[in-house]
Amino acid sequence: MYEFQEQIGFPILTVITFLPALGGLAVLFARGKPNVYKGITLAVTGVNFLLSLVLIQYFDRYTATMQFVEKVPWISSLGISYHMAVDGISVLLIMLTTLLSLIIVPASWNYIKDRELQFFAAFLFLETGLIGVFCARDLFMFYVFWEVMLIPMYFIIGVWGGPRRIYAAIKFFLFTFAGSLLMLIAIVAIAYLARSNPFATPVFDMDLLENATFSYQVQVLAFLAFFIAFAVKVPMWPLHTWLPDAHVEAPTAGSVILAGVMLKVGGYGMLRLCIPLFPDAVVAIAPYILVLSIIAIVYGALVSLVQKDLKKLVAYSSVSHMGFVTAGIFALNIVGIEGGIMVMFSHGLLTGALFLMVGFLYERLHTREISEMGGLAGPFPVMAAFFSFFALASLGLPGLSGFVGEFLSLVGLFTYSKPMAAVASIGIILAAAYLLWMYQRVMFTGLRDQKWYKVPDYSLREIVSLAPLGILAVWAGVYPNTFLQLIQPPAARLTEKMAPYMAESGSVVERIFASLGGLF
Amino acid sequence: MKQDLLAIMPEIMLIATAVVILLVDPLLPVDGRRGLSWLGIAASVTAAIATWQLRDEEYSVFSHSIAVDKYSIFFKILLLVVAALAMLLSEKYLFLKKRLLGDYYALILFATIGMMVMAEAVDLITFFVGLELMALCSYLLAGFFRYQERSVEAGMKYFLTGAFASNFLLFGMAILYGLAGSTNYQEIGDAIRLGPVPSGPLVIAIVLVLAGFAFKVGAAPFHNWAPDVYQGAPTPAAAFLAVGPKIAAFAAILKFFTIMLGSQESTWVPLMIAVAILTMIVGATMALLQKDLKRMLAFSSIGHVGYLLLAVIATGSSGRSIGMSSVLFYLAAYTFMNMGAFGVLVHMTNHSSFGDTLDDIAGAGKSFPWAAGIMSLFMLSLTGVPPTAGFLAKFYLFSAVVDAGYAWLAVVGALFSLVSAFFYLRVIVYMYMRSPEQELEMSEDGKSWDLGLGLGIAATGVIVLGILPAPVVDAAQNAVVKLLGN
Amino acid sequence: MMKTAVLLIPLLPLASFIITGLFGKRYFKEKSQYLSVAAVAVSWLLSIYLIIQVERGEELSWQVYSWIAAGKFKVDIGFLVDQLTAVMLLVVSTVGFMVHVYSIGYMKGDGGYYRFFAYLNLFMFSMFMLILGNNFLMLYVFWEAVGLCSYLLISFWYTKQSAANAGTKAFLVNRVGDFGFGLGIMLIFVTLGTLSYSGVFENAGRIGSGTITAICLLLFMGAMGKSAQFPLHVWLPDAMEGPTPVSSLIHAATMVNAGVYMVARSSPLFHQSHTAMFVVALVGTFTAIFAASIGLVQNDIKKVLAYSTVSQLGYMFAALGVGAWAAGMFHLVAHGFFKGLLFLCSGSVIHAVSGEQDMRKMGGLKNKIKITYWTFVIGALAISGFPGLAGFWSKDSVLAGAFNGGYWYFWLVGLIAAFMTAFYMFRLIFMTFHGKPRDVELYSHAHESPRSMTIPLIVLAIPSVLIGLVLGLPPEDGHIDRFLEPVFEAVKGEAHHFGALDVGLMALSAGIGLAGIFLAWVFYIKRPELPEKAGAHVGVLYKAALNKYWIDEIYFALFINPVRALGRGLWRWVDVGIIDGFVNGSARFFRGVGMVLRPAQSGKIQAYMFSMLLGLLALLLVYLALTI
Amino acid sequence: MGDFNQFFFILLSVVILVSAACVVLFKNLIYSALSMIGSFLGVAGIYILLHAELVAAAQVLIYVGAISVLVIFAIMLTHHRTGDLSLYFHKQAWIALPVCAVAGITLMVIMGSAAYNAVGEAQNPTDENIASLLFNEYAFPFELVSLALLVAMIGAVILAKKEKS
Amino acid sequence: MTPLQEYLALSMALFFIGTWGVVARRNIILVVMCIELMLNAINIALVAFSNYSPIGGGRGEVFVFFVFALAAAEAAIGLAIAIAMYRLKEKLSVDDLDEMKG
Repeated sequence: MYEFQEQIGFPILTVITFLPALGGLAVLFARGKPNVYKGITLAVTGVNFLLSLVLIQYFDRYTATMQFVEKVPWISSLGISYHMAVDGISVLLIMLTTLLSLIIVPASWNYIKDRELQFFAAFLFLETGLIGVFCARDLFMFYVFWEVMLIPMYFIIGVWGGPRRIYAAIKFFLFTFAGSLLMLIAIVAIAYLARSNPFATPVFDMDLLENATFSYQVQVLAFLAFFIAFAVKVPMWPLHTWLPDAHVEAPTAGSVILAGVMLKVGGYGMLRLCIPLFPDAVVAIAPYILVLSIIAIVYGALVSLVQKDLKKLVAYSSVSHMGFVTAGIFALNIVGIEGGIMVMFSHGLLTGALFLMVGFLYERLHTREISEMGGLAGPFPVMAAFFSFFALASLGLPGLSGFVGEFLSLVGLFTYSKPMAAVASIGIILAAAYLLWMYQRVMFTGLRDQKWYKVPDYSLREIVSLAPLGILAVWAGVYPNTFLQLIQPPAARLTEKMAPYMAESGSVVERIFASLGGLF
Repeated sequence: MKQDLLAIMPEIMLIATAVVILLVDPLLPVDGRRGLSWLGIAASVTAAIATWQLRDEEYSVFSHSIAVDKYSIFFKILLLVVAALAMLLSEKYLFLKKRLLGDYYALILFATIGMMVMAEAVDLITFFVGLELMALCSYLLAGFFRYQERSVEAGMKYFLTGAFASNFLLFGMAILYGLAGSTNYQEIGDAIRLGPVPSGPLVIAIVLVLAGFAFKVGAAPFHNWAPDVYQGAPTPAAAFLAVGPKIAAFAAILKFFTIMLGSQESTWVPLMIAVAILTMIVGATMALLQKDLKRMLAFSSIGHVGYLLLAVIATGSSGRSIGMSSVLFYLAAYTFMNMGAFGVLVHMTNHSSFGDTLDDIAGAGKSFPWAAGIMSLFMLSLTGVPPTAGFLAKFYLFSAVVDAGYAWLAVVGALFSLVSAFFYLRVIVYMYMRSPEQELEMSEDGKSWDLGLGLGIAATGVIVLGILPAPVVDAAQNAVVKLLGN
Repeated sequence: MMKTAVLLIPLLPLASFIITGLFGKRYFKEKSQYLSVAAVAVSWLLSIYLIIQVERGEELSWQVYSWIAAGKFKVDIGFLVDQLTAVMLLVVSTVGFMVHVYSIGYMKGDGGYYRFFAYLNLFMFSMFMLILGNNFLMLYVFWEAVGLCSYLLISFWYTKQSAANAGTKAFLVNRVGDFGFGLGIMLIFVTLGTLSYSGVFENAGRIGSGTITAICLLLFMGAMGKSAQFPLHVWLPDAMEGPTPVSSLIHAATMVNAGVYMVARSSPLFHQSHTAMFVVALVGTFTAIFAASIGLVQNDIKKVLAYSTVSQLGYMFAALGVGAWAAGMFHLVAHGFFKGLLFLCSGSVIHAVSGEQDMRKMGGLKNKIKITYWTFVIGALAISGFPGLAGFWSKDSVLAGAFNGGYWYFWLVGLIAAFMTAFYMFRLIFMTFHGKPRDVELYSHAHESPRSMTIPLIVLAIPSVLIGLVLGLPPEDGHIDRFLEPVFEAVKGEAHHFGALDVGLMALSAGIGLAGIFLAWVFYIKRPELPEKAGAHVGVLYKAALNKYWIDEIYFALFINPVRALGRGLWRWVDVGIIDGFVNGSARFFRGVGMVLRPAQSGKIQAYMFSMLLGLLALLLVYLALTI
Repeated sequence: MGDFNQFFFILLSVVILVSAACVVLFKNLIYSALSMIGSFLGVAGIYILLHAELVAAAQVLIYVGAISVLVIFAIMLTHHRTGDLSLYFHKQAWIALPVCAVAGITLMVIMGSAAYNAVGEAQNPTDENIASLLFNEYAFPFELVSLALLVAMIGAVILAKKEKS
Repeated sequence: MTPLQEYLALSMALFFIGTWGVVARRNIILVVMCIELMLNAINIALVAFSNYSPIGGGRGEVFVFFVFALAAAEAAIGLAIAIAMYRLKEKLSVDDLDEMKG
């Protein structure tokens, strides 16, 4: 029952997960000392980032088995254990999380005026939730972390957000919570169905669940429950409408984490749970999901095109980009899956950066209305340079990170279905359209007001916040193998798992309808 | 005889303390009465320890009218915790409202005894006496502030509906007795199982018993009293009334519907499903409309009763132990989060213009940071968000429901949890995301050590049950083993 | 050594880009050109070295590192240097170098001086990588990268609304082409499992006929975008908003040729699909005449040249499409030089008249700016197919290829287009340099450009004159044909012997060119009132050509506005209306249920008791309902 | 004997039910209270028919002697012998009447027609029997009842005692 | 000998008369009285069962004694509430206390 993999000498996953929470507690006790709690936050996120680098360093990237295993019984009478372990996908996303968390600290240094202390504490708790999701190997733990990250984000949007923050926060919470509750029931159901006999304790351990087999009806229903929970987070069309509201109202740092990491947990969940646990159902339902993904890609882009609010535009672009994630993943081949993960990673970097920049812009202009901007490249050349860099990377310019993921995921999709890939590719055209048009309206053409020349351009603090993201974006574009290597073994494992099921996908609608009565 | 007395030692302690309080109270000046709560708390704690000492043996005492086993010990300790928390919350409130009487604590202790008897009874008569003892005390606690119209209204409403519903329950028990010729649960259960029993009267008995219990726990359509009573009753009393009687009633429900009526599940399970669904609908949708926090909490507790009934239903399905133990755990979690939530309202009463409404807590996040923080904790726990007790309770409960084959009921439950999230979150929204219309003022005697301790215990309970629930889960599982042993 | 050269050629401009880009604003300022020009100069020398090596028969195929490896999808960063590459290198490095030099003078005093050079360097890097890459994905990557540079440089003067629009437009139209290109690459990968040139071409024979047509057409879609073929040509004329050196380098001599390069590179694929080949030829020919007809009536000096470019690119595609691969490449090289020259000349003119581009305001400039005038005339003669000059040989080999391939209709259309070309080029010359100055103000201030600008004109005029002789003689078996033979060996048509008929054709095309020049002389020197009359005579056609056949307007009406309307509709109706409506509606629904239940909570205690009674009876009824 | 028993049963039933109906229907509370006493006495008679004399005695003592007196005291204390005519019945009374009638008759039929397997000759538990049950088997609840009565006392005090304030 | 069934029928009838009274009359004292009528109905059933039960003999009667005691306590508290209410509002109609609702 106890298990500890002696890979690095100390339980690094536990440390990396709970260090921020401890920091958060420490912050709460530093009332009235801004420098102390900001310092703590910076130190904790910094250390965590370094730890994630250590993790990658010691990580064996040539195997698909879970590493850094830590396993201790937790609620043993319910079959729940404290079980943490990571594979390449987790490691990559943990690194992204710690990086973005670190970047946010300087970015919010002077941004939050009210109840700053709680803000930083909320952030640290949020980081714990996020990392926990990526580490958990026990379904129960997964769910706990999944929900834990919800609360701080709810507060971040609701307390430090814009004028419609309450609506946005509640919408965010209820959308996510609705999905989670379905997932909770599915978790319980499969945990109890996976028992060897009716008197055994339920099975929450993912390792064991992956070897369990479920009847087709159970698979379909449980898959849908899990999938809806993840689809809300991703967010997939038509479950996406919380996202624009949440982003527009959230403070910059909130948007960055929300777009940068939180959306990724959706994709991560699909990879970690939907596919390995319910291979039969995945094969059957994948076509529908792909259709939804493609709708998301095109739809998000079209809606983005006509947005008037800069942040909303970026938010809708996330819907479009994340469509590539699900499209890649549910193409169910290794290229697509790796592409999907790369899109997640790169979207985390790029959209994070875009939101940061929108925030920086807002701090200067006190508006996000595109119609009130124009010609800003004049007074803010450095900003314009960064803006163009990240906008171009985001529209999938080759050589930068966005391209690799999108292209791989399209190749994967193309392998699955050519017409689908063709339609999805329209999204790439539209991405260029909305991003360039946005860039043009913001940065080009005549300056509205000469007073902006008196406002300073990016400070060193802001450049330092953005630079790592830019560097990684170039890195992932020029030498993506660094990251692809990490995710190749797990992706291969997933496709191997799928392989036996790929052949026997029959008339899907029929099977789904036939199975609906089964569970009840 | 010695064994008998040993087994009821906790009750004896409470009775003795209550009597002491009653005797001492008139002799003390008003200020001196502030310590009386501590007497009651000490008694509760001691009684809880005494109860814990009994855990290793099975006592079936007083000619099998009560059974002191792991099951009743679980409930009794829980009830004593409720009592202690209620007393911790009360002292300051009574002081502020200038009605600091020892009788109040005596009533809480007597009610606790009644509830403990309800939990440990294995005999209809004993149960009924316990029930009435609890009920009488509750009526008085609700109407304790006799100079406040609302309190009297609450007392009146609680009394009339309570007595009315007790009659249902009593009639049902009378018929059960008549059909079986015994008042002992086990014998009644055997008689019904072995039969033959006339089905008409049996069904009437089941319906009457169900209706009576539904009233006691506040399940729809027998719930209407609850919001009015909680709103009108003194806030700490409301906390006590919202939790204690429910725990005791569920303790009895589980015994009634497994030991006695376990063989009749095809009769009562559909009825209870109907009640449970209606209860969840009423609880969630009505709470959405409330502006008064105590009413909101009342409807919320109605909603929680709906979930609990789901677990009872799960128990019915071939008597699965998980259904039963999930009820136990849920009640434990519910205790802390609900009492905590009411406790925060007590705390807010410091603020002179506080009227228990949502508007009154606007901006509490700034003016009462700690209170608002733990209020959020309780609200999240009531919503069922990890890592709180409420989540684990809901998780455990849904496990039971799904395991019993009622996945669709779990989905319905989840739907209403979602709806309920809306009004729980609204509390947080008001506290943190809105600014108050007027600045809050603290009254002179704002600080209260008892209250702080009470809230601290509740908050700790919510967190500990959420993070390290294993001991309580195990206790709940062990508690039900014996009950379902046959 | 070759490897080093291959590495340095692109990396020097890249390094220069990074350094200039990062530090130019603060440190280099007015001296930004030194590093950039030096880097490109070295690249140019190395290119020449490389060409010589290839000439000697050396080739290079080099995998540098594994770029993307995801499952079966493995793509390397690698270089391929062969004859085709060498030909491209020649044009790109030479024109690139010249344009860099030219820019020193042209851009002097501009606020974004450093930025301009940085972008140019970035472009050089991308373009070098594009032609040096050894697989389709690299081609695609740098295809987009040059597109980016084009975007950045078109909207270089970003404060101008029209420049900003043009940049965005260029990128978007290219993206539409890339849409096809990308899908084509995916289809290649899915079919063959590899993307390297060698791998693909070796296995090209295994591809089914339907698939290969699909691949070719998809690839060609990309080429249409980049090389501005109808109907994706719309961006190139607008791209003239960029500084003139950019127009010269990117939008005339190099980047727009990438499409031609791509089709030539993929010749083993195209060769297998007659349909695709025919489509290429058809699109090319049509574009040639279509753009030429627009060029006839444009008044903006750069717009005329832009449409001319589109038209000439059409020629190249026509050549490729009819199987005259080497001819296409020959025309590419020749065109690269003389069109680069023409643009630089036009830049010089614009520089002389302080930024004015409308020919109707010029006239009589030939005395004021002599060097510019003469080099311009050389360029114009070259493009018009004046016998002996570069354009004559290359254009003739294209036409001959079409004729000999049996595509007499393409030949005929090409001939007409050649006539138009000659006409509008000399219309331009006559309007700009001859006659009386129409705007005295402009005229009086006109002045010859600085030496940094005139030297490149002279340098480029040389190949415009000579390169046809060097490369193109004897016709159909010239140096370039022999040089490119290894590349196009597999796709070569039947051997054709140069005969009397060919001489006749050559004479015909020479005559046509001269006729065009003559007609222009008649219209604009001899009888200047004629154009108006003629225009009135064919009113509709004239108007249509002047308005570029309203293609932009059609696109707006057909695509852009509907797409925006669709986006707005989806947002307002689907997102806010339906989805959020459903969400908010369900919240309202539950409140509504509460409102329905609320009367039961009347506060009247006896009502509560009555409802308890009813509840009790309802339970009995439920039981009865369930049992009966 | 049987017929005699039956006769008294019917007589007592009529008394009980009619006086119970009077309790509800009388406008004057005092009349209602008196009807209630009549009903209680009828119930006591039923107990005698059932050979439960001890219960009958207790019925008379507690219900007639204590509770009824308490009720009458309360009526006196509140000086509220008659209410406002319009407030005499609740407006739902006339909906409740058929409901109660139908439900009552249905349940009467069900309860009155079921075959109880335990039915035999009427037993007559002796008073010793009852006493021993009360003080042995039910000793614990018996003790608890005292608490209930204590609570009632406390309740009366805290609710009804006149305080100087 | 009157059969058990008839006693039970009587009990039911009395129970529902009491029930009707509880929901029909507005005076709190009368409501308390009707509740007592309902309890009497239950007592009749208990005693009848007790007498006709061969095995559980006497328990019903014991039960009734408990009901007596508790009924008395209940009545006392009910009337105390009535008095408190009267003192506060000068009214006895239960409908008059409906401040809390909705």
